[in-house]
Amino acid sequence: MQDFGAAFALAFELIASFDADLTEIVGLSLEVSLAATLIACAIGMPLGALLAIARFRGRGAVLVGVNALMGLPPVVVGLLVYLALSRAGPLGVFGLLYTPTAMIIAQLILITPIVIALSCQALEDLHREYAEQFRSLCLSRGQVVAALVRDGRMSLLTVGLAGFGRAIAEVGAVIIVGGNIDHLTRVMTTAIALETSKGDLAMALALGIVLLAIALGVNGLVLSARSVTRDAAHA
Amino acid sequence: MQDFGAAFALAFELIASFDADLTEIVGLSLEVSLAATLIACAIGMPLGALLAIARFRGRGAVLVGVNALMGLPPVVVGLLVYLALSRAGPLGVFGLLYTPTAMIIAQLILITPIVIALSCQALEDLHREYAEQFRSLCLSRGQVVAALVRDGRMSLLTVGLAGFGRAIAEVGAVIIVGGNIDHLTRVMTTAIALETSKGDLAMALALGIVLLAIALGVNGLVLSARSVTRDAAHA
Amino acid sequence: MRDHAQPPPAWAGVEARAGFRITGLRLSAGGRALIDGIDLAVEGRGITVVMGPNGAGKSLLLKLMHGLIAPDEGQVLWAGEPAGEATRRRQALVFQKPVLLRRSVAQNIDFVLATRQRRDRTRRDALLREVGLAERAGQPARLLSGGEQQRLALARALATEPEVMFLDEPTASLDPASVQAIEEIVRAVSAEGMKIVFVTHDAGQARRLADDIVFLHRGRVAEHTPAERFMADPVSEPARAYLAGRLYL
Amino acid sequence: MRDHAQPPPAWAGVEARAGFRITGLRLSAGGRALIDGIDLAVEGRGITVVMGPNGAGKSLLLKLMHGLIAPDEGQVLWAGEPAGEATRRRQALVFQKPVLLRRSVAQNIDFVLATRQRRDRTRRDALLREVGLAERAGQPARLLSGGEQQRLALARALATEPEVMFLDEPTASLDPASVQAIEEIVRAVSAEGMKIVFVTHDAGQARRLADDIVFLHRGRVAEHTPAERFMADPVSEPARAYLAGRLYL
Amino acid sequence: LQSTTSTANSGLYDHLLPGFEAENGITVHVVAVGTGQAIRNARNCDGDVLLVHAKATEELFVSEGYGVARQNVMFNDFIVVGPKADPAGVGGMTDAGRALTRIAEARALFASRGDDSGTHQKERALWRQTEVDTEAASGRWYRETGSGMGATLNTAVGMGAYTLTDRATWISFRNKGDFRVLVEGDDDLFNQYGVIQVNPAKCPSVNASAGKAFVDWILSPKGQAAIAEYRVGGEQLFFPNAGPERDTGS
Ligand SMILES: Nc1ncnc2c1ncn2[C@@H]1O[C@H](COP(=O)(O)OP(=O)(O)OP(=O)(O)O)[C@@H](O)[C@H]1O
Ligand SMILES: Nc1ncnc2c1ncn2[C@@H]1O[C@H](COP(=O)(O)OP(=O)(O)OP(=O)(O)O)[C@@H](O)[C@H]1O
Ligand SMILES: [Mg+2]
Ligand SMILES: [Mg+2]
Repeated sequence: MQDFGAAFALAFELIASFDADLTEIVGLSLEVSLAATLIACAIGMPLGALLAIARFRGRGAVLVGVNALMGLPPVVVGLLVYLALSRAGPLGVFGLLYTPTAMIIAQLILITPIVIALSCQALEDLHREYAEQFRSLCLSRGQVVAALVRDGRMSLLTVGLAGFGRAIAEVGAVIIVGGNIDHLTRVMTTAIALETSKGDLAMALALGIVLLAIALGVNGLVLSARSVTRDAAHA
Repeated sequence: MQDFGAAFALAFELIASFDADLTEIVGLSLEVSLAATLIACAIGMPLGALLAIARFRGRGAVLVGVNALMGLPPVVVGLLVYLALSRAGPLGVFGLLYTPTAMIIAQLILITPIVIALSCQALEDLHREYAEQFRSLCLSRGQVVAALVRDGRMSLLTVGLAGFGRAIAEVGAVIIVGGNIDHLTRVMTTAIALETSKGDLAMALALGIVLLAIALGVNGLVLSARSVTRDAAHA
Repeated sequence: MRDHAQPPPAWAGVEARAGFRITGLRLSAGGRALIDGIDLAVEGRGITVVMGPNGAGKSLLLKLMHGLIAPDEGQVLWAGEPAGEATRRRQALVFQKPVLLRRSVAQNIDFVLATRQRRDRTRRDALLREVGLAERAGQPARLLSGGEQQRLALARALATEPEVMFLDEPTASLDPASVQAIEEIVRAVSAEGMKIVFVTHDAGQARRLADDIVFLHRGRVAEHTPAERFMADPVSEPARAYLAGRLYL
Repeated sequence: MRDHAQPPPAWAGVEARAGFRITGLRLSAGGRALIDGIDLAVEGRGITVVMGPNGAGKSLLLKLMHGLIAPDEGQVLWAGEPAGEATRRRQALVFQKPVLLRRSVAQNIDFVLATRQRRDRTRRDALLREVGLAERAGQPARLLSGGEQQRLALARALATEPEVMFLDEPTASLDPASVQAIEEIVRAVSAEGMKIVFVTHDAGQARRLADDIVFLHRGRVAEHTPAERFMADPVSEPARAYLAGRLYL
Repeated sequence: LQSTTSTANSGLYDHLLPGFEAENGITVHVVAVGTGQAIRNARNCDGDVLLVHAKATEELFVSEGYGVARQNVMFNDFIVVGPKADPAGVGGMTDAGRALTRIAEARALFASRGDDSGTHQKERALWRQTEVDTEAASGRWYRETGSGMGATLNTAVGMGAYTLTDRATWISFRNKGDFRVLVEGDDDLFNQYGVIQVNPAKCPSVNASAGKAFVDWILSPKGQAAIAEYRVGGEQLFFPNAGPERDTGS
């Protein structure tokens, strides 16, 4: 299909020409998704570890809940945030709707459950290995969580990347709370959606290729950082 | 905000009334996403295991690639499948566009990388533990992969659920290749998007609640199945 | 586990308070009685050696005494307190299979020192020297040799300065010299008043270390006697058979 | 690792083809020489016991001979073939720390039998009886006691019917009776022609089993002599010190 | 500015706004969504001005006090587009109603927005003139995409279905495939855009002055001229018709 060729040509053109609008959009995409991912990890990884170690009645239910929330539809999250931030909404006074902050909030809600569920899984084995030793040492939950997150950081990297992937690729939520306003809240995915609705598939694909290039860059950086510190992991 | 109350009321009304249209949509959602998830697991988990055990030049690059593909934007996937399946496209002859099959294909492309990356991470520790023993036994790669997937099945459950969550919540791809055609390819997420664009937020939220209820159901089933076989896991 | 607040039962005599008082202890799994009714009183000082065939329940008994696992029936009292978090905090257990953190040798010591708010380089280095791992300080603990790992685990236990130290076959894979060194350490700390509960299959080692010997068989205490007595002529048939190397589970 | 196809080097004499011929073996990690230049010729039959202090390199040497890890320098030839997949397939190694699958005891045996296309209940049960684990067949292998785990690992190795069996301190945490039983098994299979390379810290055991003894010290072969000679009066100072329990790494 | 997608996608604002912003030093943020959603957002006071094309709903919006007043801004027209093959043979027809009937009789695929947008409301109005029961046909030859104009056009092109679109979107649409304009020129296909300033009385939070400035400007000769100037591929997309009721529609 000619679109493919056109798309690639266009993509490289865009990247090469270092188009101002594009860089602006790319910048915002990274800003929003990285912020959301970092916050989600800061919140979700300790919670995931806690879920991996805690043994309480209803733990099963919580696990099911968290896992189910991985299926939270972006559009719904978008709506909830919209209703909360809309000028008529409870938090309307802050006037956050149609700002990058609103987009970060939406993505945060979207990926935090993913980070929790995956962290819990990633740390379960390590916990099973350490548990008796830690109980013998009478460590507090906080101490156990800290130790697990530290020694399990290599596995947690993948978890973080999964969260980032979900965030950077997501469109349903950000387009509702961001509004895809040019020069203000337009990110890669919303731009792609726009080009698609204009029927400019080549441009949409080109942007998609650029987005993937970005994802590749971020993952490359993170994982190479990982392999460097690998040895220190004392696997 | 009045919408919340309205939404919940409406959601229960919908579920209670066992609305015919709704059940049709719910059915299709489950059909498409479950199919995509199962196929993705069948393909992705062995590949993930293989990636966890294989040591070849460029493995790092492959890992980066797979992890990056977790950030594949649904809209882009939708476009690619659209171009491939559209009447003018290479596979146009099969007339798959705007059929559930097309939606399954799109979701499959979307979640398989996720399943691969997460499976690889989930099985890495187990592999590190078994590796020397298996090398001593001179097991073939196939045998190692089989053993890892079998003994690591508990961790892989979460991986599968993550994939399912992504699939069932996804809208960008299915709306392009499915067309959100009433009675034909309309699923929960596309229906939610529609109600949103109509401005009927209460209905959109209600559908969102129903969708979450479904996700809860599926996760509940899977995880309870897990806890039953837990003992057999010989942790 | 019982409520720590409550006073020790009336019958708990003074000497009982000093040491361990175990009554009607039972634990079963998979329909099998692993600990099959143990009553035992262990002094609060000195070295108690636990012997018995593989699968007799030695490791489980240690975990029960340490309050790591809860019995199905019966209870363990230490210094009049039911075994649990409170007692565990003042004890240390070196597992049969050392559990080492995925960190360097030194960091494994630092970690426990930190949990006791006693982080202290010099103390750490002293401990490593004591078990002959000074040169390995920077190396990933998981890559230590079998014997080195056991020694690290011991050093880590010592770092917590416990009142009771449970040692589960701590010299199983040590070379003769290390065995001697560890035995000296054990004697020394015990002389300073630390209670030692020591599991071994080595009769010679038992003879060298033990004040009293507990012989387990099929989850029961076959006999509990002073060391000399035991070595001279064990009263129980299983113990006699064991020492003669005849007892095969 | 060398290409298996190529013919053994000319100098590889007949007796060399039968057993192991190790030349200029070196392995270092973290800037430390772990195996520091080993030349060794080991007979193709009989029981070779490897001794040496903790950290001497015994386990590493076994892995190198088994072709599990590749040396930085030098090579290992077995029956004229460079150690590698091809030779490994005809050998078995029981690790110092048994690696058991997260399955039942029986399934752990079945697994290796299956990989050798020899799945066979009766044979499996026979093996379990041999190591005294028949009653544990259905139990999760990870929940076995330390000694039981070592015995399961041995049974699993025997299941592959290897021509060479490397045993890394296989009786470290066994009770006396089990030790005797295992030693009998080892003698038996060796009598049937299976080559045994056996690591132990127990001089008595070495005396009972060894045809020849390799003594390692700091990654070097301090001496390699027939057992009687070694026990009577070891030539090397380290060995003498070791047996006297004086050598402390 | 809460706007319908058709105007936004056509690129009109990129043409208009720079002039306005330069003149008044006000930056305009365009939120382009379906008419229904746009009005909904405005009801929540999330917007200062509303520019859509669904007269009835707009007047309701105003009568409920959410808007200050509704005024015509500009118009263009709807067209029926379809594949070159034209299975129903409606090419060149000028009576939209008869064309639709013929499509229905031919059981030829027809893609409907199905999203309550201005275009969809118009389409349903057209069907109402025929005896065709689209409800019953839904899912068979009558395909409700429940999507925006662009998405619906993509779908239509993808499956070779007829569809109703506004000319502006069509002209600036890039994925035309082998599609052509088949039906046009019917008075019924008149497409009126209206502008409404969100009522500060109802929504204290709105930026009344800026909103008013925009409304005044776009209705002013200058604004109207700017609209008339906008062309894509030499074609004029929107025809200014500001003023009270010059609505010559139906
Ligand atoms: N969680 C468990 N579930 C089932 N059986 C168990 C469990 N833990 C231990 N066992 C069994 O209980 C018995 C006693 O275990 P224990 O580890 O106390 O033996 P031991 O006396 O320490 O033996 P060894 O000398 O080999 O260390 C063993 O037969 C073991 O298989
Ligand atoms: N991968 C590795 N990286 C760094 N050092 C290692 C590694 N593996 C082993 N070592 C070191 O090499 C030395 C020899 O290890 P090895 O396991 O062969 O000792 P060993 O003779 O088996 O001792 P033991 O009697 O305690 O089993 C040890 O000091 C160990 O710390
Ligand atoms: Mg034990
Ligand atoms: Mg060793």
